Amino acid sequence: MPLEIDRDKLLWIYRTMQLIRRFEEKYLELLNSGVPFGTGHLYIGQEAVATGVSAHLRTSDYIGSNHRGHGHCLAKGVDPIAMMAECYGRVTGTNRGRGGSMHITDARLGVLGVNPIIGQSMAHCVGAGMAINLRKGDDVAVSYLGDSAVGCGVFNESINLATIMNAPVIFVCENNQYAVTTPVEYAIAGKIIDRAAAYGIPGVKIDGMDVFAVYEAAGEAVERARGGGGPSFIEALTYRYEGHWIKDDHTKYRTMDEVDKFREQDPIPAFRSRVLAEQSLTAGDLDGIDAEIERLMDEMVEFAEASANPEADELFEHVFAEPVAGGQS
Amino acid sequence: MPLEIDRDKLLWIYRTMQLIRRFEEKYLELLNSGVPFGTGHLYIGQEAVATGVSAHLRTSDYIGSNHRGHGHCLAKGVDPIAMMAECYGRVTGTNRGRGGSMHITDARLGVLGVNPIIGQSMAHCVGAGMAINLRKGDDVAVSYLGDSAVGCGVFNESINLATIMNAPVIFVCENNQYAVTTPVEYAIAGKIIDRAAAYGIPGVKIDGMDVFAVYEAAGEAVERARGGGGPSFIEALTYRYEGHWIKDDHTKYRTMDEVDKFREQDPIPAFRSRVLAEQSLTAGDLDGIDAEIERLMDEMVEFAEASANPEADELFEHVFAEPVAGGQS
Amino acid sequence: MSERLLSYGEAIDEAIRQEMARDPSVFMMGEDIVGAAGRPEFWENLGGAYGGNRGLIVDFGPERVIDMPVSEMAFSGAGVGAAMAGARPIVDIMFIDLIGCCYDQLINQAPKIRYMTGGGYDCPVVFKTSYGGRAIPGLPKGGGAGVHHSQTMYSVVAHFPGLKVLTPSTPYNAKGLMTAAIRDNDPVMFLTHRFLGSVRGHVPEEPYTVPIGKADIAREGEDLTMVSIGGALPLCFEAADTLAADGLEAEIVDLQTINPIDEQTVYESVEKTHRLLVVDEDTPVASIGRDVAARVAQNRFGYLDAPVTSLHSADVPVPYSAALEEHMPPTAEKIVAAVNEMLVAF
Amino acid sequence: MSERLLSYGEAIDEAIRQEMARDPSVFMMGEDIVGAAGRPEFWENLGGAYGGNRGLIVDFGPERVIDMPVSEMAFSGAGVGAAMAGARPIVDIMFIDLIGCCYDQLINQAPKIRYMTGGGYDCPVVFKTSYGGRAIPGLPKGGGAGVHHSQTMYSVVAHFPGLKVLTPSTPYNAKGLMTAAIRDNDPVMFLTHRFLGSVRGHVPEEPYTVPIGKADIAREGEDLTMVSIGGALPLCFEAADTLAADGLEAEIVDLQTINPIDEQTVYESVEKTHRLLVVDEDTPVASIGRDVAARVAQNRFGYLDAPVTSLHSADVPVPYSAALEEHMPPTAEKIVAAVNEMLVAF
Ligand SMILES: Cc1ncc(C[n+]2csc(CCOP(=O)(O)OP(=O)(O)O)c2C)c(N)n1
Ligand SMILES: Cc1ncc(C[n+]2csc(CCOP(=O)(O)OP(=O)(O)O)c2C)c(N)n1
Ligand SMILES: [Mg+2]
Ligand SMILES: [Mg+2]
Repeated sequence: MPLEIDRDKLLWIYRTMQLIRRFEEKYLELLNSGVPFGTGHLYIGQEAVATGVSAHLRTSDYIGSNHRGHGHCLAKGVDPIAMMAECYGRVTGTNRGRGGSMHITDARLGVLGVNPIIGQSMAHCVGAGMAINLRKGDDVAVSYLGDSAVGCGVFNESINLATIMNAPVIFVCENNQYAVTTPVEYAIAGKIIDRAAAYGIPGVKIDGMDVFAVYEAAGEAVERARGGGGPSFIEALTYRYEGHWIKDDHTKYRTMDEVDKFREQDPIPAFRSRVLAEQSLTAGDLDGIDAEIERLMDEMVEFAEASANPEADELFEHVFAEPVAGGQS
Repeated sequence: MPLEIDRDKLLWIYRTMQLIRRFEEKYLELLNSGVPFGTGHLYIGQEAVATGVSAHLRTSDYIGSNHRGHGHCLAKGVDPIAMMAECYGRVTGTNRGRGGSMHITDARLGVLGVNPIIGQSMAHCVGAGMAINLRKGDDVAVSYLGDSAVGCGVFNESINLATIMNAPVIFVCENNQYAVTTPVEYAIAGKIIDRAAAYGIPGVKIDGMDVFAVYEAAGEAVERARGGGGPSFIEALTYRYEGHWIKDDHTKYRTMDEVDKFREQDPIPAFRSRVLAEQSLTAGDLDGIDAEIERLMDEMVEFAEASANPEADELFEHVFAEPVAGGQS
Repeated sequence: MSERLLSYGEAIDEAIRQEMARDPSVFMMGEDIVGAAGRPEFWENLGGAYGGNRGLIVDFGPERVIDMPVSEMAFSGAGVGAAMAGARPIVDIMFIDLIGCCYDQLINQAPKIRYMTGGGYDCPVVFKTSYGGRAIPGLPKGGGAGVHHSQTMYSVVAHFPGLKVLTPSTPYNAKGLMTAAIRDNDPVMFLTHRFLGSVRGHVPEEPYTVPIGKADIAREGEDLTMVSIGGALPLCFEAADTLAADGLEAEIVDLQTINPIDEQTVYESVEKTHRLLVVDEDTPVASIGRDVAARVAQNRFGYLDAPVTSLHSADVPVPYSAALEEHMPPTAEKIVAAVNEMLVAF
Repeated sequence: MSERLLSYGEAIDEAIRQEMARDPSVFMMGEDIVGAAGRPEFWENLGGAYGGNRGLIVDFGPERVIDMPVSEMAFSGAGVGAAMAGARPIVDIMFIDLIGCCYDQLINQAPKIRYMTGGGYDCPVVFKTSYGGRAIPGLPKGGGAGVHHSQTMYSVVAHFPGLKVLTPSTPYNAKGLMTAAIRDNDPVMFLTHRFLGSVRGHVPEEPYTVPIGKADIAREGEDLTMVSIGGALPLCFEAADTLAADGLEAEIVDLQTINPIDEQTVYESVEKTHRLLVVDEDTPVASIGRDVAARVAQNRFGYLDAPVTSLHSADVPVPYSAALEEHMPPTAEKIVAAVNEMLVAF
């Protein structure tokens, strides 16, 4: 089917996927050159998912994310400059250096947080959905989860609760086929998509390497949620090209043939070929975006390098909103 | 279809259902006459479930139970005399008075425990199943759960784990249509039985007021598990005739019409009519059992009344298997 | 001030009702907090499976008084998420023994949000639950509630920086602390004692707050400081009366907030009395009671005329049999005995 | 005894391997403890996503070394159930920050089974996990592991009677305590420090046990008792060296078991030195460190020549930035400063 997405949106999609990709490549490059990042998990390969979903979101919508959250945040509009500064642990970061890669948040954008305790952010999204219903709004909350979360307790509780509360939540399961080193077919009994059906909510399984497929499925789900139709579930089959975390050697648990197979389905070149073939965008459009992103990457690293670390006495700030009556030792 | 259950088993079934019923009626009667029981939850109305299941179990099989556990325990063979003494808090009780109605256990009978933290005993049964597999045994573990547990996190984790471990566990969901005052149709999204299907394990929904239906479904599930066929799921539709707990007034949240509707399906008279109609047992057989149970009930109460409470200094016993090196304050 | 009497339970209900009327972003959720979910014909009579909240749903509707499925993890997490999204949820967890089912949200999520976001998010959620044993000494022997319905265990939530933990002890401070908790921009755990529900006391009708993080001098005295935690207050009063008959005047400091603790008030009392006894129904190991004792021993050592002492429940799981359970918690007699020992010991 | 050197991690692996060889009812389960679950062709190279266990599955097979899905509740509960059903499971929980996902099993189920069944059931399960922060002072600034991968938090498991909680500090005691833990008939929580994994030390090859519930005098001294908990041991040694240069001999008591605590050994040391400093990487409130301090202040008050003191991590969630995190935990310098303050204060 031909694309029915307008030019601005197509440009946004390309820009977003490329931004995520380049942000992460830069992260890896910096890490390898000795920048002392803490832990972090790369999204490279999965860009189509967050991008296709966020294409339907507005500032006042919410997202809840897991440990592999750079892409979710960037697609929701988080400033890459502040995000990289956060990864550096700088006071100029999204979280003033207190969160790091695994806890990026942005209250102005409804980013409830990258959250590395598997599955727990699903419940936050249900709560955001309940708050939206309470104020009779038409915002939505997107809950990103990995395939491993399907086996977690909080998965069952959260989808059940979202359903009975008719909360406007879209559960987006990024099935990248591994949980650390554990293949999904070992860890998850039955089919992921059947788990959603069991709650009686709409569920769809899509090719998560194809941004158009994601765009379409997410569009329906978001529209349904905004219109009061309640939660739905999307399983996006995808793949991470790098190790589980920044120091993981993935050759220890999977073949390079398998990795290559998914590299051939890389969503970014696939997007490029398709929009060029259908003449929706020109090479000039895309190259312009690439160049713009490169400039941004330089600026981002410069900013992070130049930024200050938090001062030692900040250690005791922001435990509570205000100092408490009796004081603390 | 005519009954294909031998006479001894039929006698056992009647005796077990009647024992559970009379135990609980006695419990209520004692409570109303001022015996200071702690909390407790009555199984009256649900007798067919535990009985139909336990008809297939042997001493070395395991059961894990929830707060409404008197029936599960009695059906597995726990001595009613020791159980009533436990409810009295006597040192002669199953748990030396330390557990009470909500924590009845019996290590010799594989009763892993009545367990009032909803759902948590499901995981114990998975572990028992894993231990059975480890020793290459052909025992099974039965996990009893209420309808509310279907919405709990541990439900998802336990069934998923049992499935991927191919553990010999039979999950028996007693859908008595309420969790305290909350109707199941409010609390549980979708159909309970579809939840099981999502794990790709066999699941069946049966009339839990009909002991023969339970007997048949449980027989298949137990046989499958013993033969290495892994876990399965049974949803038994049933009803509790009394309040949620011993002081609950159920007229506050449901109609007496509804209660009466299920009282008409009472499993014990239904069993009686059927076996008499089909001439599998005689009225004399059944009356003999009734009389025997009445004598047992008297003996049970006498024993509990006559038993001693634990001595105060027992408070510090059984925290650990042996006193610990450094001692304790 | 009028001598209007309410029970502890009613005082809390009143605070919730007044704050719900005042602020439309306040809502409440929990298992069976109304009962008969989805069946409005029953709501008139109902108010929670175990009392409380009567009529709340009739006034505020099922959008703001929401019965939950048995899913502590999801709905405590939903409380956190709703709070981050601008609402002010009150999350009712039936009893403290259940926190093992949602502990990550209580200790890893809610308390850390403000800190790890560098102040980016408020998290104004109230977790309300109950604690404490049930065996009343002197009752006919029989059963208590068993180990999973009788624990105190608040020390394991008080451990974590970022969570305010309250243990109101009277109808007056229960109402004021609940009002303060709902208005607070940080996560607050509001802990009621299972036994205090029907205790009556003076409660003004108009809304008021009792400050979080502030201890209360419940009784003045010169000879000894008793730090009381939550449900220990009536025991401390009883013991103080007995001691007074022997000429020993105990000052009772009711902690009210068990994290962060009002050290200053405790220190000032000890500076005056030179003796400290902490009474804490929780089991002793890594408890809030021993914490208070340790702070005093470290920071006011020079003032002490006797060993700092803390009195707890016996260090065992709660047994069902009342014949055992009655020996477990602190009692007025044990307090008096501990004071006497403390005075002899030095 | 030969001077065979193993790392802390290797010592634990050796204990597990020897006990698995000795007793066929011992098995191990946890997330990615082997890796590449279901793909034997990879097992030769693998040994847990984060090291350890190398070759274990090759020797004992996938029936006894079992990778788990992300289901802490189910598999810690399965550990309890398997233990009740006659096996001896070792349950690996990746890190202590995850216990919020299975806390009910750790604190409500495992520790209470023996007690509430009146001794009817043994529950020989070992829960193994890791704790501790990662920011090493002096490293180039950057990021640590963030708040959910850096906590110490053992106080909230040490609180509950019925659970034995171990904090081995050296390769020697790590092996001996793991062996003891596996053979023990009660539930044991075995806590390794994230930093100690590669620390090397003398470890005999033959199986041996170090007694649970017994503290170790790691260094003798006359002037001051330092009670060290787990990962604090190297800091205490370093501080003791510094103090020794000033003529102050610290005795270091390595607690080893944080519940139940070896009070006797601590008391005897304090009776000799008259001074106590507890060093505990956990945050202070309701901590095991303050617990030890309070016990001494209550039971050996008369022996004290200085305020009992406990040193902790700062009472804040763990910040990501190393520039902040490095100020959080106790250090040798802070220990020395605390000792000096303690001596001045009185
Ligand atoms: C509750 C919990 N258990 C275990 C971990 C350790 N852990 C971190 S990421 C991960 C696997 C996640 O897999 P998946 O959800 O599929 O996401 P992916 O990494 O593939 O994006 C695990 C087990 C954790 N963070 N939280
Ligand atoms: C985790 C947990 N949450 C809440 C409770 C309080 N509670 C006790 S029984 C019960 C309802 C149980 O309903 P169901 O599982 O359907 O069993 P039934 O009582 O109907 O037999 C609840 C909510 C509990 N015991 N455990
Ligand atoms: Mg994955
Ligand atoms: Mg039910």
